[in-house]
Amino acid sequence: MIAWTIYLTFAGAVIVLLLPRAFARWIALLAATAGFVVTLVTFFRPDVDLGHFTTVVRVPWIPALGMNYHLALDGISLTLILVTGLAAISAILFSWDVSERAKEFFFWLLLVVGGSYGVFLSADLFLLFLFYELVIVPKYFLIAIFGSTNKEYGAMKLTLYSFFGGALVFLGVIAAYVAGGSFDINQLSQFQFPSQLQWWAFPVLFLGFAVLAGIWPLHTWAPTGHVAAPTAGSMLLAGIVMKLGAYAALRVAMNLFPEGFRMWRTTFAVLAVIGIVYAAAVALRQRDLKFVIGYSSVSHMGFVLLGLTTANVFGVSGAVLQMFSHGVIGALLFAVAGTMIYRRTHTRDLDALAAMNLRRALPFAAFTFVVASAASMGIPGFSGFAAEITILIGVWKAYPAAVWVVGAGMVLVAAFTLRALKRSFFDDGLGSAALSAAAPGLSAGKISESSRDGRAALAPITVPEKVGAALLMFATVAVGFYPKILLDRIQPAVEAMRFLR
Amino acid sequence: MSVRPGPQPLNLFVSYLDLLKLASPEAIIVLIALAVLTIGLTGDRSRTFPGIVAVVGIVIAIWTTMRLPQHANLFGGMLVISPLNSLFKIVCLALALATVPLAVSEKSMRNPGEYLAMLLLGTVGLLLLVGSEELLMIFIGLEVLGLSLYVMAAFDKTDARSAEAGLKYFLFGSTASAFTLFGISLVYGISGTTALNVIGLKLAMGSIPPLFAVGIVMTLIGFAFKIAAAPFHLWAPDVYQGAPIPSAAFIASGSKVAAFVVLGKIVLVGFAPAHGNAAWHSMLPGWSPILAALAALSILLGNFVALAQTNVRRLLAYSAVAHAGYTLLGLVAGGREGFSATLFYTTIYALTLIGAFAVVGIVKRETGGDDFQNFAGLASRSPFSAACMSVFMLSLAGLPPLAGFFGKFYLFSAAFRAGGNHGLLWLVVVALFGSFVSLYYYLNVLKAIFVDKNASETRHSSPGTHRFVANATIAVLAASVVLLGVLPDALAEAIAKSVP
Amino acid sequence: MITLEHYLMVSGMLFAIGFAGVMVRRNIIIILMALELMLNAANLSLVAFSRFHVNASGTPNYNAQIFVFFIITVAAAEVAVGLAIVVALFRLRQTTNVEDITALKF
Amino acid sequence: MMSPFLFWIFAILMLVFGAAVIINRNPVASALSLVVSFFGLAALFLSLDAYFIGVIQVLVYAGAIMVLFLFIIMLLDLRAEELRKINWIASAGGIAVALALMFQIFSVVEKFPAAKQSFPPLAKPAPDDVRQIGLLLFNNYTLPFQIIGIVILVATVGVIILSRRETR
Repeated sequence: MIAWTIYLTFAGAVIVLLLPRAFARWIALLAATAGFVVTLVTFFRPDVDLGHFTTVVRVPWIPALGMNYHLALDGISLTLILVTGLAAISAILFSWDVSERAKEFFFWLLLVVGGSYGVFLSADLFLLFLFYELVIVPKYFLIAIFGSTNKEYGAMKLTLYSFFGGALVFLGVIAAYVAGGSFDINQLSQFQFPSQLQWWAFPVLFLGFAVLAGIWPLHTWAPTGHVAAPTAGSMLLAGIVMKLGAYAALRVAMNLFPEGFRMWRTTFAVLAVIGIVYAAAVALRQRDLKFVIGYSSVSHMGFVLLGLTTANVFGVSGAVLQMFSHGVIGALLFAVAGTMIYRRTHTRDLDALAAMNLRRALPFAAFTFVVASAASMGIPGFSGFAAEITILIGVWKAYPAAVWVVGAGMVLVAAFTLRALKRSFFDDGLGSAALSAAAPGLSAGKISESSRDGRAALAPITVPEKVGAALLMFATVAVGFYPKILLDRIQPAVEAMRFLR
Repeated sequence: MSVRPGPQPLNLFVSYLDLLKLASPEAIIVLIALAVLTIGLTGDRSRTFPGIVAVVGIVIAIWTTMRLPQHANLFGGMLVISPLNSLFKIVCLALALATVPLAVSEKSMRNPGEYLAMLLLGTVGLLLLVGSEELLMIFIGLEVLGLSLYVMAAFDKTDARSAEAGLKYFLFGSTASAFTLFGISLVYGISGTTALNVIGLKLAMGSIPPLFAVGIVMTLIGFAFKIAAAPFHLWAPDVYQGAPIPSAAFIASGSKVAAFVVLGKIVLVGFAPAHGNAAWHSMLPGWSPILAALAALSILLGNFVALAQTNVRRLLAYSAVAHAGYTLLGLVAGGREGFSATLFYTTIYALTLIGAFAVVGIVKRETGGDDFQNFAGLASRSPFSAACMSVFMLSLAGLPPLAGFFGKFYLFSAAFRAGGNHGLLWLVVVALFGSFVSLYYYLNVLKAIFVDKNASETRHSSPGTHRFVANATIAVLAASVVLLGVLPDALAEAIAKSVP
Repeated sequence: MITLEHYLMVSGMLFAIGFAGVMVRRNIIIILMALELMLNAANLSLVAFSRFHVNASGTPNYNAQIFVFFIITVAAAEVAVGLAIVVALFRLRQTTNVEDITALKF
Repeated sequence: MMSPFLFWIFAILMLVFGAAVIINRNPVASALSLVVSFFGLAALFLSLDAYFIGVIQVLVYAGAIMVLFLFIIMLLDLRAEELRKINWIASAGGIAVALALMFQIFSVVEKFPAAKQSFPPLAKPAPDDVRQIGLLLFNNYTLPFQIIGIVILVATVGVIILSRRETR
């Protein structure tokens, strides 16, 4: 049944192309909602075995080379499918006003979503890789056609990074296939690969996937990509695409090559810690709101990678929970920055925003941003807290020293988040004088102009935006208060993985 | 080594009727070529009629190829009928079939009858090459093919670039064939025969003298030229850019497929004992390290030079060099799996490239050029061509769910598996790196199509029927690229089964 | 005593002369002639090998001579096509020098 | 077999005039050198008891191909090339590559011991090779013999297509 998430989304993509433009957004919303409903139904069905990667569909596909169309489900993939559905629906709601080339827009968007469902559900290595690569090109078009600041550069950079990671993954997949003689992930995860192969294949595979998860120092696509993308694009990038990398690293790299994982995990843990602190520090110095959020994404994904490298139940479960949590929070933050603020004020410059007194003009946006920031900082009661505390418990067991460094990183996260929050919504206009002194010329002129007539004419937040934001806020609060609902499903699946045994 | 029993006049008598039966596809194509030529001579300059005759003839030839016996071997390998050869005769005929509509819809093409006749005679060359396992026939097949392609490349006499393309192709081609010929003479000299399987047997019996090694290298040069592997690719950019579009498409597709089939048979059957080893730590002299070096050089050079191109046809030419490199990987890997992978890849590559050239043809007719700027805004002018072009480009880049993706996977996994203890890993890494680089320039084409604003005005629009013919061809090719990506099993298994 | 070795060396020299001509000369017609030299080098070695591989019945191996027969025919066809291309190009460009052909560059 | 003296005469004749082909500035002189070179080659064929091939060589090359070359040279009215600046580096490079190729061939021929023996004797010196070749041609080589027809067809049609003036 869960397989229908893929079919419905792709069917939606095709129908979007076939029907007239006026229907595009409705079809897209319908497809995304249908997928989400399917996920919810599966989520609450008691008879689904989420402790193991249980086969859903299995059809011979390319028997000559032993490839199957093989989908399977466990708690980890279900969690990620859930966040995919959430992010997809809200991304469509936040693109409700896309009018130029709307059919194409929703087509590419649904392809990204459908491909992501495919990655999360694939139990065949080749199929997983196929879906994984399938997501690359739609992202490019989504950004290059519909994006904003420096869109072609950002799109190309993101695509090349993804494809570079893809090439590494390609090598790893071939190695696993040739050595293991199968594409079935469950079978391969029982196979004893020679140590020498694991020694080089694990880092190749892990790094290849982690590029998409924004691992330091291969993270630089993320901020530029996020900034260049249209709102829905950034929401999908932060909400789903970065999770693809982390998920596949867990499902494939760590699961198939446990020995290689043990050899290399400290190295990757160090990279993850550097990523957390470095990205947070850089975020503190950004003036563009989207860059702040983009770097915060890298920082949060650093937690995911760090959680994965702990190799214990807490760390890995926390990492999966963090994937969910960041998917929701990241999407929310980009929604606020991209649609609620930028679409209306035409600037994302923190100093310019400070002059606009947006708290009064856009109260709903302010409220949403407060919630999102709180969740992002890891304040108890939101999903971010639940996830990060679980990860930290795991890290404490594996790398006690790292906890202190990461703790400092969390302070930085809080610092830049508060700074962004204050500058964008809660600055009472005193900054504008300082700004025009600091940044004279074009930008200042433009800013003051737009803020002058902007204050009067800022369009109110529309209903689709409110619905989308509410959906995401509900998710983060719900999981924040009752993380057990996810953890109960994640933990058994994590415990079933080989590297823990 | 002095006195050896050479082949005497065979007592085996083959009647002309039997010969005609077994060579019926070739015979039919020759007849159709003559028919088309005659139609062209009657002075009727209509394009459609000769086109229809050619299409019908090719379809009949495909049908007769299917009805050939399973196995036959005439004159010690000169005409061999086997599942593999029949399959690739069909592939070559299908490629010719796909090229015919391009020629028919090409507006600048005067005398379509003559052009189609040359195309069909070139196809006979393809069939002879594919169907032969003997060096003399391979040489003659190469010449039939080569001569028709030289004429096809120089066909447009109103355009100096076409004549220059023809000249360049001719000069490089005949130099390469002189090398091949000298190589064949040495191979014959050492082994005393020109039949591939006998050469293989003779070589397996004794040690391989260095003179034979030189013979192998010189023979391979001719094929390296045909498949445009670096450093024998210098003709490719000019021919791809200067020749009439259907000629370029045919040179890039049909001649490449046939060359790979024959090259595979030569190295894997005839020169099998001189395989050598291309593995990183255990290089052994033989043809496989030579092909490996050609492959690596082609991949790197082709991809990097392609980055700098601003003309789509030149870009396709350099990318063709790179793809020749990828395709060689399968031969270097050797064995059934490697050869099957090579054959699969070259087939889908040929389909993709004809499609790409067809789109280039449309753009050139409508905007008068084939630079990037002529492609700008194609998505809004003609969403259909734009969508198909993106299918072709992304398949070349090797992205799913298109045929190129599976093809590369097949090739690279075959190469990875071969050469004990993953010795060909270095080559796979080079190929992966190359295909990573290639994404950039393929995306640049798509960027021009989808993102850039419509700079060039539409100058001409082709007459309705021609436009329809071209679009239908493109649609069929794009559909097959997608289908072979989603369900590659149909072709992959047919090839795997037929490779001996 | 003259052996196969001598013939092969002479053939190799002829081939090298032809190849040098193809690479050094810029006049297309002379390049075509140099190509003929290369083809004939192959012919010479084939005929020498034919005399070298004597059949059991004491005759030269005529297969190689037949190969040469075919090569001579093919070479004639090739020259004809090559010269036709030269003529077509000459009509457009008034030159037979490859250096003057610059519309398409590397 | 021919005496070594005659072999060297004809071999040197062939090579020297072969070199003259590529050295001459005047295409007509090159073409005539080519004829002489091919006469030398034909003599070498005779020395190898290949009488039929020797005759064919003279007939086709001196008779047909050479006339074709001369015809085109006259048609295009090519005179001796004016003295262009010779690109010495490119020329030296080309000659170096050709020399390297030649020495490569020499060295591998050296390492082929069977070639150092004298040619095996023939059963009967009387040349009946025309008959032998004819028999083979119509038995074993029927197929390529037919295909050669296609080669000539391609060449004929192609040459007509290419050399006809385009009527606008």
